[in-house]
Parts: sequence; C-alpha cells; structure tokens
Amino acid sequence: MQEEMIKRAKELLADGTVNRVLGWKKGEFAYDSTPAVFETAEELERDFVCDDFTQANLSKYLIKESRKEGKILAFLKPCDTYSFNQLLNEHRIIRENVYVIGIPGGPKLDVEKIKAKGISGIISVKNENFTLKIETLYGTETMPFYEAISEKCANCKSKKHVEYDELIGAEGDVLNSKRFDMVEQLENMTSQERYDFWQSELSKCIRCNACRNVCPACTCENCVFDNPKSGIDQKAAADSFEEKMFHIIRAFHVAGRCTDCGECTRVCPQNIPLHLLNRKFIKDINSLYGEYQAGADRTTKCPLTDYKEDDCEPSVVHERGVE
Amino acid sequence: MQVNENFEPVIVAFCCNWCSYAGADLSGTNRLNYPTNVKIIRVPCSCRVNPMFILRAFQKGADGVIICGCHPGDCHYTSGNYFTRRRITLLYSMLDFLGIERNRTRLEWVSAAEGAKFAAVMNEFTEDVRKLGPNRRLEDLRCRKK
Amino acid sequence: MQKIGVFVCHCGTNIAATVDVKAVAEALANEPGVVISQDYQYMCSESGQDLVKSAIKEHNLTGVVVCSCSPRMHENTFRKAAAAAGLNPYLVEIANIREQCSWIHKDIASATEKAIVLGKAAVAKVHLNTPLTAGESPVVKRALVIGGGIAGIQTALDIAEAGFEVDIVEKEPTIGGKMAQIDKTFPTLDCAACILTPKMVEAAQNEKITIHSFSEVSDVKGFVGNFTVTIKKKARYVDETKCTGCGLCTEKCPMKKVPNEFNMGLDNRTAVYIPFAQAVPKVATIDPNYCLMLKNGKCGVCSKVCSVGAIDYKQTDRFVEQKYGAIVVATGFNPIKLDKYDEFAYSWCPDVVTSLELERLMNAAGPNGGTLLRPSDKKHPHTIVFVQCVGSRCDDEKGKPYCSKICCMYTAKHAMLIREKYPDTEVYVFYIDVRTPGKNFDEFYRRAVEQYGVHYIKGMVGKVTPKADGTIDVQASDLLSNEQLHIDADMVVLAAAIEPDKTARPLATMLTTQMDTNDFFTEAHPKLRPVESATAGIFLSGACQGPKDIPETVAQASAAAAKAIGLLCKNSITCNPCVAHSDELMCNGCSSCEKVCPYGAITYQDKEFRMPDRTMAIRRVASVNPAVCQGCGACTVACPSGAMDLNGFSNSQIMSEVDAICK
Amino acid sequence: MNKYEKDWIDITSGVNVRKCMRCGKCTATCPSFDEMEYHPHQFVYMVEKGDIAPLLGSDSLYKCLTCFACVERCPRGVEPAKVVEAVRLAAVRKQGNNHLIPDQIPAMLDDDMPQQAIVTAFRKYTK
Repeated sequence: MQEEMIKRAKELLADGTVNRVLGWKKGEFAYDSTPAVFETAEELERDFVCDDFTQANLSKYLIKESRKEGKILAFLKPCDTYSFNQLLNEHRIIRENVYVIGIPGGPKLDVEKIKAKGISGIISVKNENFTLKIETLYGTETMPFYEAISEKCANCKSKKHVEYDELIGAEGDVLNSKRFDMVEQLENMTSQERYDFWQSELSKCIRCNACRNVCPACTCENCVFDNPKSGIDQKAAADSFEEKMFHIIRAFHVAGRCTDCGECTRVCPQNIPLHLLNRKFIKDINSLYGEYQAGADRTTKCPLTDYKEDDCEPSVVHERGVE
Repeated sequence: MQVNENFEPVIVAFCCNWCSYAGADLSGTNRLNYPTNVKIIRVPCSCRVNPMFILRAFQKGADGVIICGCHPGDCHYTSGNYFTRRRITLLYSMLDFLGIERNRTRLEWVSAAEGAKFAAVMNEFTEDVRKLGPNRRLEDLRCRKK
Repeated sequence: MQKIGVFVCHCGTNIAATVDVKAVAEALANEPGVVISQDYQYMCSESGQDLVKSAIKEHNLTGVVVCSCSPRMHENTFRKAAAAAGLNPYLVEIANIREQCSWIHKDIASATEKAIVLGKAAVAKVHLNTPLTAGESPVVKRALVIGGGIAGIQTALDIAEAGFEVDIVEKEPTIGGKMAQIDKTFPTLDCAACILTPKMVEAAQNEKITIHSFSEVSDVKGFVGNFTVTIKKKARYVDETKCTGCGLCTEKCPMKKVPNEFNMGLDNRTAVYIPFAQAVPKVATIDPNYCLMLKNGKCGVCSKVCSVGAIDYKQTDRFVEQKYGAIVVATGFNPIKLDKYDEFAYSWCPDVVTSLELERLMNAAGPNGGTLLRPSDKKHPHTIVFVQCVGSRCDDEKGKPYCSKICCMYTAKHAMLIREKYPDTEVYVFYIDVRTPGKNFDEFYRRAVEQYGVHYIKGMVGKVTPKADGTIDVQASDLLSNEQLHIDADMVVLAAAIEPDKTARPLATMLTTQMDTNDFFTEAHPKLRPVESATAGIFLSGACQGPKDIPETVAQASAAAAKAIGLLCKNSITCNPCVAHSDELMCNGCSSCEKVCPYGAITYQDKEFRMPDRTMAIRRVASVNPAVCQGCGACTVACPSGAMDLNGFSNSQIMSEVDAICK
Repeated sequence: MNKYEKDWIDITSGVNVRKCMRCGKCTATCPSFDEMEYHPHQFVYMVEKGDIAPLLGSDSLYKCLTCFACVERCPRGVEPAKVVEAVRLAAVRKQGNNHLIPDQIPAMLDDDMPQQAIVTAFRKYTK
C-alpha cells in the first residue's frame, strides 16, 4: 500500500498536477507517525509512511494548505473524507486546490493499548496474521492485533469515501457500528452516577487544548476561549466548573458538525473519553431529529441550523431515562 | 435529600421581548404573585439565548435557569423559537448527560396573553429548584456566597 | 470614565407601596460609575423627564438607568428625553420594577431587595451600552409585480394609480392568468372575459405600467427599498415593437398540430400563435419546440407573410436589470396533475375532464364554440357526474392536505350553467362537505339544488370505468341512504385540487421569503400581516399565499398594493439599530449564521486580511445588511467563533446582567 | 360501550379512525358492497364511536374480500380494511377458536365466487 501511494504521489508531482503531498512521516518511534507535507520525490522516498499507526486525520491541515499556491495531494482515509466534506460544506477548504486520493482506512493501532500490556521500549510493530510481533529493547513480544485497535477504529462508522478524486484500494461500505453503546450505558445510569463519572473524567483535564487543536470541526479563526471579548475566555481551568464549561461549549459548538472522527479522544494525553460528549449530541440528533451524519453529503442541512414545526419539546429530556 | 426550608434559590429567567416578557408584564398587571427569586432578563428572541449565558448563570450562583419564548409558530421573527427548541433541547440533554439535575433547567412557551401561565410556571419552577437545593454540580466555588 | 444617572420612579404608590424607592436609589448610588441616583413621584411626567434631562446636562451623563414600569411601556419616552438632552437614546436602560416587581410581590423587604438587584443589572448593562444610530436607506420608487393574473394586474393598477412606476413580469406570452380561461364567475355568473379584459387593457395602456410578458425573474439581489432584479425576457422570435397582432402569421403557419395550452390541450394551435383574441400584449410568439424553421431551418412562411417584418428567428433570451423598492409576488396556482388517481380514469378516458377543462369546453371561445360536447365523440352529454375534493383534503402521500376552497362554488356554478343551458342533462355532484362561506355563496349553492334540480349526493366516487358503449360507469356511495350507486354517465368532471405554481419555490429562494410545506408563501403574521411576507419589502397577492377565489384575490391584491404604496411613499426607511454585526477578524465564513437568518440579511464576501503571522490572506467573511436584519439574534448563537454579536443585546451585556443578578 | 374492546381494535389494526373525514370513498369503491350489512365507512365510524358489538355479530366481517381497494383509495390514509380485519380477529378470538375450518370451505364454493375470495377465505379462516 505504502509503495503504491508513494509511486502515485511521485507521478502526480512529476506531471505537475500537484506541487505538494500531504501524508504522514515517520516519527522518532515506530508508533508516532505524524502528518507532514512533502514537496519532492526524495522526501517522499525517505520519510513518507502509511502503516498501522498513521491514524491522524489530515483534513484539517487542508484549511491552510488549500489556500497556498498550487494544488496539494492529500491521502484521506474514509473517516477523513467525512471531515473533508464537512469542511467543504463550511467553505473552509478550497476544493480546486486539493487532489484527494482515497485510501483504505484502519483498523489502526493505539500504542497505549500495547503499552497497557506492560510492553515498553518498542522498536517496531509488525502485524503477522493478526498477531502483533513487537520488537522491543528487551526482546520480542506478541499480542493479538484486535486487542490493540484504537477506540475510533473499533467503532468505525464507515469504510466508504464520501469525496475523492481517485481511489487506491477497494471501496468499503457504511458500517453498522456500535458506537453509541457507551453513551447508552451512561444514559442508563442515575444522575448522580453520571455526575460522578464525568467529575472524575473531566477533572483529569489539563487544558492542553490538544482536543481543540486537532478537531477538524474546531477551525475557528479565533476560538471563543482565546477571545477576551467573548466573556468566557480562559487559559487554564481554574476549577471544576471551568473544566465542564470548556467541554460543554466545545461539544455544543461542534454539535451537528462533528463527523465523529475520534481525534479528540485519540490525542487526549489524559485519556478522557471526550468523543462520548460528541456522540451524545449525535445520538440525540439522530433520535430526535432524524438520522444525520455530518459530512456524509454536500446537501443535507445541519440539524442545528434547521428545524421542523413539529419538533419534540425539550421536556423529552426531563421525561426519559433515569433521573 | 433533605429539603432546606430556608433555602432561597436564585433563578434567572430569559424572556423574549415579544411574548414572554409581555406575558410577565401581564402577570404583574393582573397582580399574580410569583416568588422574588425569579429575575427576568429581556432578550429580543429566545433564540438569542446562548448556552454560554446559561452556563454563566450557573457559574455565578444561579440555582435554576428558565427560558421563555413565544409558542412555536408564533415567533415574532417567524422561526427563532424553532431554533431555540432544538438548541436548548440538545443542551439540556447534554447537561443531564453530565449529571446536572434536570429540574434546574426548563424551557416554556408563554404568550403575551398568558400572564397566569407565566406566574404558575415561575411558582412551579421555583419550588422544583427549591427542592433540589443549592446548585452544587455546576457551580464555580470561587463564586459561592457565604 | 462612565457617569451613570439612576432615576427611581414611585409611580404614585404603584411602585412605592411595595418597594422602598428611597432605599433602592441609595443602594444604586453605590454602584460603580453611578454619579447621581434620584427618586421621583412620576418619572414619566413632564417634570420627571425634565429631571432626567437636566441631570444628563448637569453631570454629563454617559448612561441612564430608569427604574420604573416595563420598558414596553415607557422605554421610548425616556429614550426621547435622553435624545432631547443630547444623550444617545440607546444609552438608556430600564429596570422593570413595577410589572415585574412591585405589582407581584407583597413583602416590602424582599421586593425592595429584588428591585435593587434589577437596578444593578440595568446599571451593569448600561456600562456596556454603546451609542447606536438608526441608519436610513433610500427607497427606489418603483414596484415589481411577479405574475400577471388578476392578482398581479389589480396590484399593478392600484400601485400605478398612486403614481408609482410598476413592472409586471409574466411568464406566459399574455397577461390574464387563470381568470382569462374561465367562462363565468360565481356567484353573479357574469362573464370572466367581460370583467377581466378591460383590466388587462387598462394595465397595458397605463403609462406607469410596463408589462414584461414571456419573461421570468432570474435573479434578485438587495433588500427592502432597494432590490435589484434581473428579468429574463425569453426569446419569442417576434419583435414586440413591430408586431401589430394582425394574426396573419398564425393563419398561414403550416404547423397546426400543437396542443393549445390556453384550451387545456383540448384543441390545437399553430407554432406561431397568439394565445387568445384579447391577449395583452397582442403579439405573436413562436413556439421553438414546434416551429419548422427553428427546428429544421425549412419554412419561413410567417416571415414572408409578415408585412411589418416582425419575425426574427435569430432572437435570443435577453436580460434586463432594474431596481425596485418593493416586490409583490402574485404567482398564482395550477390544478394538480391527476395521473396518480387511477380510479377516476382521467389519464385514459377523454370524457373524464377537470373543471378547468370544462370551463374551456363551455366557453364561447373554447374548442366547441360554447356548445358543451363530449371530447371523445363530440356528442351532447346527458348525464354528467361531478366529483369534489379530488386530491384535496388528503393524507400527504395521497394529495394535498388542505381544502382547495374554490371547488364547491365553481362546481355549483358549472352544474347550474349546464342545467340552465341543457335542461335535459342530469347533473350529479358527489360531495364530502359543501363549503360555501362567502357573501351570497350559500344562496348560490341552494339555488343550484332548489331551482336547477342538481342532484347533490353526500358521498364519494370510488371508481370510474369507461365502458365499450361510450358511457362511463360511475360507482359511488350515497352515505345518507347507505347505498352504493352506479350511474351511467356521459361525462365525469373532477374538481382537481389546486397547488401553487411550480415557479414559486425557486422564486422564494431568490427572495429569501418563507414557504409552507405546500409551497404556499407564508405571510408575516396570519392575522395581522396577511399580505406581507416576513421579508421586508416583499408582499403577497392572490393564490400564491393560499387558495382563493376571485373576489378574495382582488381584495388581497389591493391590500398588497396598499402596503407596497405605503413603502414607496417613504423617501427612506429608518432601520432598527439593534441589529447583528459580524467581527470580520473572527468570522470563519462557515455560513452557519446565513442558514438560520429568516430574512436573508447575511451575505458573504472574500476579503483580504492581514493575518497574525503578518501574511496577507483572502478570507470568506459574513456581513450583515442592517437594513434587512430585524435583530432576532439567531445568528449569534449559530456562530461558533462568537464573531456575530447583536447591538443592544450583546453577549457581554447579557452576561453582565446575568452576573449582576446572580451575585 | 366497551372501552377495552375499542382500544384493542385500535391497537391491532394500527389505524387511527379519527383521521376519517366521512367521505365514503371506501364504501363507494367496495366490491362486496351488496353482500355487506355494515359497509367499510360504517366499520370505521362505528369503531370510532365504540359501537363494536353489532359489528362483532355481523356477517359483514366475513364478506370483506380484503382486496384493499378501500385502503388504496382512502384519501386520508385511514385503511378501512385493516379495521375490518381487526374486528374480525376480535370476533374470532372471542369464540376461542377458528370461525371456520378449512374442510367446510369446498362445500360453500360456487361458480360466481371470485378467485380472490377463495384465497382470502383460506387466509382468514385458518390460523
């Protein structure tokens, strides 16, 4: 796969279709592939990587990149194309300046899950027949592939590309995921239990802003939390209220726009399941206003900027589930 | 839960200028009593109420927040309250999801003619919040009153 | 440094009896920025206002808080007083301590406490008030009427009568609309052409009225008082200025097999045609779908016979741009298509017709010259069955959910006319309800039953089966006698539901006006503003707003004209200054705000900005047209970046009130 | 009137009889009209009123061909055939067993009976 991608990228660079390539490059460790822009065939040969750890959603980078001189080639996984499409809907990406190649998605691996097995000093990770062979400083370890799959891939919603110029590999389908199971589990708790759950999760927040900075829906020129005029600006959460405030407002601002790409949870250094907040909104929207998948197409109206005359009343919130 | 009889909740009511604020005025004109705990903030339309305002109220010490707007279909701006209904339903659902007591938040449709309804809603809401006791789950400790 | 004056009103004893006004004034005197805090018996009285005025001058106040009755009562009074003393009127805030405090509370201590909190909230807000100026935007003294039916004609005539220029845009080659196709009108039975055609001529001759026939609106920009509209004048291949309407070309045209839409396709016309004798403008039009010259390049007969050289095969669509102050929509209605009602055999039996087709069959200028004959064999029908509510009052999947309103009356009219002209013809009307609200309407319907012997049967037709002998078996229920009937009919007439014209939906998008789910235009208020749309400067006339008969259409047309005239009379419009505005540096250009704006007040443009990293970048940013924005604030919440804010009710103002109340 | 019975019919039929605007198109369209004592519109109206006992005892229940013409043509989407079916089921359940056993049917056949009626009979009268 990686070879094929490099080959095609070099062709497109050579024939002048694009002048840059957005992909991933190897990091210091085998498992920290990071997004990168390549300008020459040599750079591609040397650094370009696409493996079990190239999880990062590249679509957000295209906001800035598509505004630069010349066309850029972007390799997008199915989930990334949803974000890409949503950003097109919001006029944030200039489509003409991007050449999209759809590539198959995961499942990708979460190194934290490998480390959680007590495996450290990782040098390389190889998938051999769904068994991970992990070379470490201390010898070779093995573990089942499926136990190391990242949260976002385990609950994958779709393997179908919703926007691309060409595809490498076979096209997949929209899946029937169980992504709302955890939300439902929480909904079935008592109010006090839910409060305790979130109190302990959100109190871990160190306000590093990683979730915001990686989120392809959080693309504001100037975030309200950085803007003294908004009245709610804050640098670091001073107490538990501000922790909640930040995450409620953030979830609300991306409600109806969040494509559920799972990046927020992936990058959280404190492992807070932030995607649950977004999924709660998605689940509510689906059940109250009809199935809606942000980014799935270019025409459906976002449920928060739309309405029906016979929408349910907010009292549904007070009447359902457990108090 | 123990009910503190002496607890006086702070209640912020956002009322749209055209229907609910006028409905509140009408309950005054008709001398219909509701508790002094309720303080009204006038907004042009219920759709002007930003979730930030609601959180801000809880942060600064409110124990309950209620939003009042024109009945669906009667919005002065034709569609404002339909947006309110979706936004606030989702926000309240989220607050509930985070374990905030659901009776601290409410949305009511009160027309300019419903002075009696306005007073009744405020009486009921104040009692609901009084039963819940002070807001502890969504407060900013720095703002707590002695 | 803010200098705020606080003025606490006693309102006689209305406030003072339950609120300790002196204590309120004293407490508010200690609030930051407050330089003077006074109480007075009646603040709204002349002397009370003088107190405010002199304090503004004496202390150079930058803000005024009046603790008094509801702002809905006296906000304007105090704003005017402030303006008279040289303070911007939008620097005045009212704390409502009467309706929302003294009148509802009995305990003086707690009422006073609440009044102080309300006062503090107002002081906190007024700190953040900014001077606002109501903008003015000029009004172009010209109106556009879209649609040239009776509604459009009446509106245009009324506006022209008031002295303003009016343009009518009509998509067909002639104005006149549906009324021109109708034979007689209820409940007086006068001939439609006799009352409509003089109006058409009047419109054509009125020097204030310009008729753009065979034209469509292709683009609308701008806002109340200042719309720019692009009108597409479709190629009619005949020079309107030269054509005299002599009709020689239509006689000589060899292509004579074109279904005649004016006669509902019941007979044929030529490829070059004038829809009907009294058409306005009386100018020929060439139908490019049938013209042999335009299709194959072989013919040219019309060009040869035209003595004035009006035929121009090379004509193309032309676009005209014009500015208007007001737009009146009068796009009217059409009967629905009946293909899906198989049970009535409409699609395959020529003797099953719609009511509008029957109008043409009975019209003296129609295909049969006014003699009622069956379309299939041109024989005189002896039994005619009318079916009501075809496609009206249905479930959403089965048809239209509304009552089409006009069918009961025109069916009574048809039944009566047939019985009068052909007493040997039996007429059956199957009805669910007979709805006749209107002046002389029920009398009219009773006359059909009592004097003309029309058989009204409460029930519905279930199945219409054309038989080999040419008659039609009508199977129906008679609910009152609980019978199933079979009638051997010669003709069946279906009262098809009416629906808004298909052009209405794209037009509504262009005009940013609202429509209901049935594509009828939504009025600004169903009772109090029935002829205005929610978008300022756009008015509604006739059946585009809902099913209507002719008298009602004309009444509404004149009402819409009156509203349009009211707007055109003004030289400029004062705008509400409490409108939204976008901070371009923060705007993402994501279009969320645009989608929730009910007025279409928000537009986007690409602007070049200096970015924080000192590069220049072109960004898409929103801008609000203050003349169109009504200040609801829906956009401020839709905006994730907080770039959108509302004058007079800004985020920081409302939050400062929240803070003051919760403190 | 038996509230329980009415509710039961409402639930089993899944029909909201209150949607009926009394146009009678169901009866106008019914091919079994002549056979029936109570006609489709009466079924709908009587169920709405809760006047179900006469229907339960009537032969009309078994005259409905379930041809669904009324369902097809009802402008309001009321689906009268489903109401008839629900009342019929109620009658069958009341008797505790099948109204008719298959063996009886051949004897009842005659030449005029439409094919559809035979199929319908087999479908309805046996479980």
